[in-house]
Amino acid sequence: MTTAPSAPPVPSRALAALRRDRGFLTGAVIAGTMVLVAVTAPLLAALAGQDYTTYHDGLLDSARGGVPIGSFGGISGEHWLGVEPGTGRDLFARVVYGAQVSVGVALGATFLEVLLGVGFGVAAGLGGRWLDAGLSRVIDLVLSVPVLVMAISLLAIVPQDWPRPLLLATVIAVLGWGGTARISRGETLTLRTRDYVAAAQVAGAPWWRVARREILPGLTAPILTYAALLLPTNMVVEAGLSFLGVGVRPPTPSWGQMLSSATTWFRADPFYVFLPGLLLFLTLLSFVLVANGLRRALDPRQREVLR
Amino acid sequence: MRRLVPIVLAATVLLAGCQDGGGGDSTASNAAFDPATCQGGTLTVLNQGGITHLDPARLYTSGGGNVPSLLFRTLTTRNRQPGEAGTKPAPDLATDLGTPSDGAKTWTYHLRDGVAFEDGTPITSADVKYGIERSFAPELPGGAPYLRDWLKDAAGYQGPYKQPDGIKSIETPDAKTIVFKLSKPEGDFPFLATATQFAPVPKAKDTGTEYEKHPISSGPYRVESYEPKKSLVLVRNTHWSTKIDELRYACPDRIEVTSGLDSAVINQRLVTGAGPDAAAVTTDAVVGPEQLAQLGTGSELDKRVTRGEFPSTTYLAFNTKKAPFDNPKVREALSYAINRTSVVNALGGSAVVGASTTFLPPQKALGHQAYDYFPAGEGGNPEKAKQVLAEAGLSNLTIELAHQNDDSEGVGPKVASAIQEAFKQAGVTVKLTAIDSATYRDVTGKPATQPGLALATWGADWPSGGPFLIPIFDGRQIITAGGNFNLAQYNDSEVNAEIDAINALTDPAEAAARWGALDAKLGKLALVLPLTHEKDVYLYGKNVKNAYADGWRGQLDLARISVK
Amino acid sequence: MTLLKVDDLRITFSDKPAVDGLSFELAAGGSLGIVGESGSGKSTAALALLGLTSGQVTGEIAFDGVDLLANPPWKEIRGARITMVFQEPLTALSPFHTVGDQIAEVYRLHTGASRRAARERAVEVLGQVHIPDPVRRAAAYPHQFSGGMRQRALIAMAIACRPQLIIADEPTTALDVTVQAQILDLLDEVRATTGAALLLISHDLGVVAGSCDSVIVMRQGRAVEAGATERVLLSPRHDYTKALLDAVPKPGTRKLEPGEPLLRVKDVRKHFPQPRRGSLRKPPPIRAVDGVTLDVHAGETLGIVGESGTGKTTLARMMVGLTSPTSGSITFDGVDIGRRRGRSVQMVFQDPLSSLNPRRTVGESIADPLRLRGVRDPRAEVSALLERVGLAASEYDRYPHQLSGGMRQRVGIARAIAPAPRLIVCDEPVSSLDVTTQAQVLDLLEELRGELGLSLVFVSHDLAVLRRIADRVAVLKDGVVVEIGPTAEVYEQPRHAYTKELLAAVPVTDPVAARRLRALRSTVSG
Amino acid sequence: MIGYLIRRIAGAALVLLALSAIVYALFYLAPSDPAILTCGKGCTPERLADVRAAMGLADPVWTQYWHFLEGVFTGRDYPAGPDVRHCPAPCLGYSFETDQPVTALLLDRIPVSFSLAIGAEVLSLAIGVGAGLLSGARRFRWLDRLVNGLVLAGYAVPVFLVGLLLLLLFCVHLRWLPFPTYVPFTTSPLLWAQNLLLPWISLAVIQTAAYARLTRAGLQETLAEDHIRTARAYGIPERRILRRRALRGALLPLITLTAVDVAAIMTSAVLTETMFGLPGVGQLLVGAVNQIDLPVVVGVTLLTGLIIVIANAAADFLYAAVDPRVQLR
Repeated sequence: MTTAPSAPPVPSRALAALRRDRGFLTGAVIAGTMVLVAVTAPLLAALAGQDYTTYHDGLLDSARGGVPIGSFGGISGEHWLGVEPGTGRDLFARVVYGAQVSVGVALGATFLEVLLGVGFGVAAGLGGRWLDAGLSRVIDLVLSVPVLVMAISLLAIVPQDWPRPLLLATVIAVLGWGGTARISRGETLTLRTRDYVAAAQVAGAPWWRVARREILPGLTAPILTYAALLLPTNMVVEAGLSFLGVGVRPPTPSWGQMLSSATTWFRADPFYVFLPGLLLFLTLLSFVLVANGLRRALDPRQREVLR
Repeated sequence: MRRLVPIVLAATVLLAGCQDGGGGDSTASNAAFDPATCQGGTLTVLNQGGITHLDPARLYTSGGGNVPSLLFRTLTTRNRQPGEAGTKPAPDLATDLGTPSDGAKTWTYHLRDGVAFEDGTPITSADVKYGIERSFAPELPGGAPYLRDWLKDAAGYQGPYKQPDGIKSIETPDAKTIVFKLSKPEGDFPFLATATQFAPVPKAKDTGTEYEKHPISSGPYRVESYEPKKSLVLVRNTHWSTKIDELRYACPDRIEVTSGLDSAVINQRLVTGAGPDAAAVTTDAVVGPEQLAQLGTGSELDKRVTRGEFPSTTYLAFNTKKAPFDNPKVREALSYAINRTSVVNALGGSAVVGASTTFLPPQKALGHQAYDYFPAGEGGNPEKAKQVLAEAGLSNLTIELAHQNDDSEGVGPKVASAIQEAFKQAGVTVKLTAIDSATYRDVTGKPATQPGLALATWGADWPSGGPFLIPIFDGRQIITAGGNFNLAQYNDSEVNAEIDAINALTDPAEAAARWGALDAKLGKLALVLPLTHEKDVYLYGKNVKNAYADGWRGQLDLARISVK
Repeated sequence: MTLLKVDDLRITFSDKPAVDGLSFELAAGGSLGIVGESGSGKSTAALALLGLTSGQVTGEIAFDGVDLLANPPWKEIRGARITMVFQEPLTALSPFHTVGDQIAEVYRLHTGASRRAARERAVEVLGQVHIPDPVRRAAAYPHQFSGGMRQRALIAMAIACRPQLIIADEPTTALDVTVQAQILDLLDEVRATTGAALLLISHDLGVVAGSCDSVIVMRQGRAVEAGATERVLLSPRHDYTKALLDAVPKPGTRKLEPGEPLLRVKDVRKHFPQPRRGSLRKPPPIRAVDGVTLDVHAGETLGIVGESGTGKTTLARMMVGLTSPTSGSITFDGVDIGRRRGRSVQMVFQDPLSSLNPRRTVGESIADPLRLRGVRDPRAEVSALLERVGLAASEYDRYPHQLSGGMRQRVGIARAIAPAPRLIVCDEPVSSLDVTTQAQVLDLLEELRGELGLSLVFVSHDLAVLRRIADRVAVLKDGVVVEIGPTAEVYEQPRHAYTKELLAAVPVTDPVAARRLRALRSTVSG
Repeated sequence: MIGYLIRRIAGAALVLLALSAIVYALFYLAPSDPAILTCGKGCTPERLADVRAAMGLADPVWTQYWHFLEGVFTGRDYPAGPDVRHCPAPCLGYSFETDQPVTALLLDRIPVSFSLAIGAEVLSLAIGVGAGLLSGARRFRWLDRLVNGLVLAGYAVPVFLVGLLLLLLFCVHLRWLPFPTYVPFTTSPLLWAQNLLLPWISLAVIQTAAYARLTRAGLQETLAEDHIRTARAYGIPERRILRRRALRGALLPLITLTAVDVAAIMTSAVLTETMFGLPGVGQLLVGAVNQIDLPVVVGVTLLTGLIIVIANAAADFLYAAVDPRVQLR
């Protein structure tokens, strides 16, 4: 993971490389759009003249279990992506708001994970033998926690009225910062052996200055790379949790939750599976592309796939 | 994707009663059926929720349950007929429905001759008494609560393990006779006697919590292997014969129950009917949109479906002790505003639920009387609601609606959001508060913690108005310590008196009429807001014969179908 | 008769010439040295002889009558008739197979001998290269060998098939002086015993001097001078050769006038606890520095010499307070060094690249110590410093990787003098530089010392360098100072055996002296 | 070596202890009360108290936790109607819901999750490594691209999405395969495989690509190393170099990964198992969580934790076994 000593500063070379990377660019565009969609969800919904809560019983065939009337899940002028079976709520609105949850939670979780991970990692790396030993144990513990298993248990027992998306992000982060911490620690340990750290110390720089000026810049590349891959991973986790029914609370829509309810409709209304599935796939793919590009640009030495 | 249904509900949801003589549907495959020659073959049962405890003391069933009643014979049992006839109890181990005396406060039963356990030892009245006593033991919780308050001073009884000398109010003068002494008149006792708590348990074979591993059978089958919530295999009990039991046909030689399956998968398998699935049925997986899409289209599937109804109502419970629901105007307004169509859709569409304006489900046995005092029509009447609120001087009202955090019991987020949306039309803002399904009844059942407005569902343990209305409207049933079902916390001496009066009646028909009248009377007060009643549509395999929904529970009765 | 004839060899990588018209001959059993600084194309040429270069090759290479450019039967040549000894002994051997197996594999491949025979041969050649207990060692993995032994193993592999030509590409660069001497001797011996010709490639004139009959001096892919070793090294004709020879450090001429002790090191020890392996018992700690006492006087340059693992770096780091001693005291002006951090004592590091933060401009790196001393806008000062160390002020905004090794080291020095220290500890400041650059940097340090009245502690493995720059020298071995005294004394009449061994091992450019030393070595090392 | 083992085991034990403690704490901070569930409909307060006592929920948390630990190490006795039943160590208690010993429940489910993991692993290794080697040895360009593409896709498809689509295709539309229901290997290997095929594929999709990429990268890196150059210089034929030297280096990182992945699958199989209705550990957990079935939840968490710990240890040992340079310390 270490960046070659001959590695030039991150910005200049990396940007150049990224500009040439077609995969990255496509990914970036899609990802960007998704984020934009997430941010402007209310606007878009308003634009479509729909919201994600209003029921349209008229558009459903109640006798047949409430499948949308008409082909492709009842696509029409006012319902651009049709309506949700069983409720008749506008799918376009739900999908864009779903993006808000998926993207938002993933971003939030990743941010927290990096915060925690780097914090602990650097502390362990710079701290003395005992601090390091202690923190390393903690990191080991976190790493040996079965994330999904714990997440399910946790989410099932916390009071239902807590702000769900925030909660999701926190839980995912609290269970998932181990990797980041381990990497940060390793990096810090190698970086602190570099002579320029010694030089700074000889010049009389206090530890926090060393950390800020000499260590953290060295961490940016590997951490950025890692975080970029954490993002889609977290998104999958969120979707999975919603899929298992411990995710966001209705009527708030989420792609994972749509997919799970879709399982009962896949024959009667295939379009309902197809839609969130495709979106989730596209978004994830785009994020992975971005991450991949970043990795190639930031540390060419490290080839192996991050898990 | 929460598949596990809490025990309580396992009882209520599994049950179903029949309205339109489900037998009609099955005539096609039924033609060649003859109870005398139906024996043979293996029946496969595909279920979502499995049996958690195969112990007669812990099972909460109505009419003896479906699978359980293949193992456990009770004093009385359901009459295993389609339609109206099926809603009546019939003698099982006992020679008759019981002899009431002392104004229905004492019930006497005599065991029929020749009945024996799977090991051949004859069944005595002492075995029945012991079985009931076991159900009082804290180590074996979960069973129906009625006996605890019906039997004379038995409430404090701790079960035979702690108090071996047993319950005084059950007497067994001889090996064939058993007498129950009640604290107040109970005309419905023959109905209650169908519960599995009335199944005999040989004291010698009782191993406490281990007993469920191999309960001693008194029915046509015995347990070959049993894994809780996973699988149960039943084989013939050689000490049982049609000579000592006319109600059960027991056609299949072997019955294999598989649980923990997804309802979509179950129905898909029944439709496909590959291999053993051809001789398969389900007792708890109501058809989903997948199949509904094909039903009624004249497809082959139409011949393989039973339609029944189990008396159960999903409703909004007002806490009339809490503002703003202490104000009848508010309750009426909401009753106008409700959009039952979206609720119906949320619960799976008009094929599997019906809109209800009455608390009693539309079934004769319950004495149902139609009424609709606050007509909301198909999609609700927000205008009228607004108007009523305005009269009451209330505008932009904000209320909280408590519901379960999953939909397995039909009182979850789906329905809640549908209601939230409907009330929004009437200018009422609804905040949803999801409560973990595991503790939902705890929270709502304690007046101290009970929310102002809560989604609730109520199913009768036997097809009679009593168990449907008493726990909900009898003021003396308000249990402040928890486990309360009178969520309206309505206490009216007049109503209480009427309840006692009806309870004393031993003629079901007469009682039914008066229950209906009582319901219609209470309806005016808008103490509850009825939403829907359950309809049950079940598929069954190609080779299944004599499949019809029995009148009591609305499912095909495993004791009567054949796969030969 | 000639074994190898190279004529007008040109190798180009995407039409950038690496070797540009190289011609030479090598007689059977003869020995030829190719000398040049990094990038002179010497290694490329060597690889070309085995057809292992990916570049465009033209010209002629005739080996024992075979044209090596008209894809010859490589199978019979590679590893059989021409063998190669590589620079990095660790990575040059497969980590997954035992040394014996690797040698045996090669032997079997070319001779088709039986497994047993091959194993025996492997043991035999290992013995031949003086690996103790060859039978057991043959079953060991490369990582279980020391650097020197690995190189011996590689040589054993090289002679296994009794080749006609052995190519040694920088065979001793990664090794300590004494080991280097041993390996060179071994190559010499091998050549004598097996009668194989030797093509020795090195950046160090001293290395070739003792081992080769004739020498080629290469520069930018061309042979600037060639001839018999004596002639080339004693009376060079080409300026570049002269330059190279001058660059080789000469004994210093400064007179030493000792000032009062500035830095006092009193019985200092540093022990590193070893990680538990296997058993639960704690293994004894590594005694990196084990009781060193010495003074650094004002205005003097103290040289500390020692081979790798003698604890000289640890000592240096303790002198600037980077690591605190396990026991003993280090005082500067009577004040404990730990409390003087950041003032009056500075350090210059070995690898100028790793000592500069790759993500910050060199200017920033130099400015740091100034900022720490409260200078608001150090830019002006930094520019001055840059110019002082012979760099353009405009270098301020460039990043380390954009500079050459020499320039980087100058930056390192600039940073060291920035806080106006009184003592600078230099840890191997020139060992990663080419000879010519080395010389320039040494000059710079000399000037600065005089000008700023600095004292220097100069840690190095290179006796020649120290002889040139140091007033006094301390010889370090296993964390202990075995000998300390004025440079001249130590070099002329060494007292300690180890010092003698070291001195004997120093490669000298005078071929005659080189031979004398080799003789001497055989006596020293018994 | 022994020392290493001891320290390793001690560390693992510590981690598991912490895990169980955390889970315990969490579930007692939770507002829900398992007793009410067990007690059932129409449960009076007195009876509730009795039930709670019978379930051992009356004691304070730490006492309960202590009893739990006792059970794990020494086993413990439970009151059960007339007689007491002894639960031998390692005893994880009895499920609140089904009254079965948790250990039995787990043992009953492990085969399912294990079959799931192993199958998927074998599948993805076989395909992944194969493809990786081919593309790494620069045999086919197009394969290179394909692998690259698949890796990205692999990251982007959540298991349950693949699963859903596979179900749709093979079980609903084509009807080539039955709806997966677990058949023990011992009953019928064929049916076992047939039923698990879809779950395997849906899990493998992600890993195959990753492995392919990892293998290729490893191969290319090793081929660039010095000792390969040496081998060439000594005239050892390419194929032999590839077989005897490069492969070893290339597959090293995979070893560690595989062990860890098996654990990862087993512990994250919740989704797959729910998706395909396989009665594995994951499904057990989901159910238990809904029922506040504490003993089971603790049991599953510990089991999964244990698996991960073991896997990591296994990985290290394997690595040390394959690479002579590595020493366990």
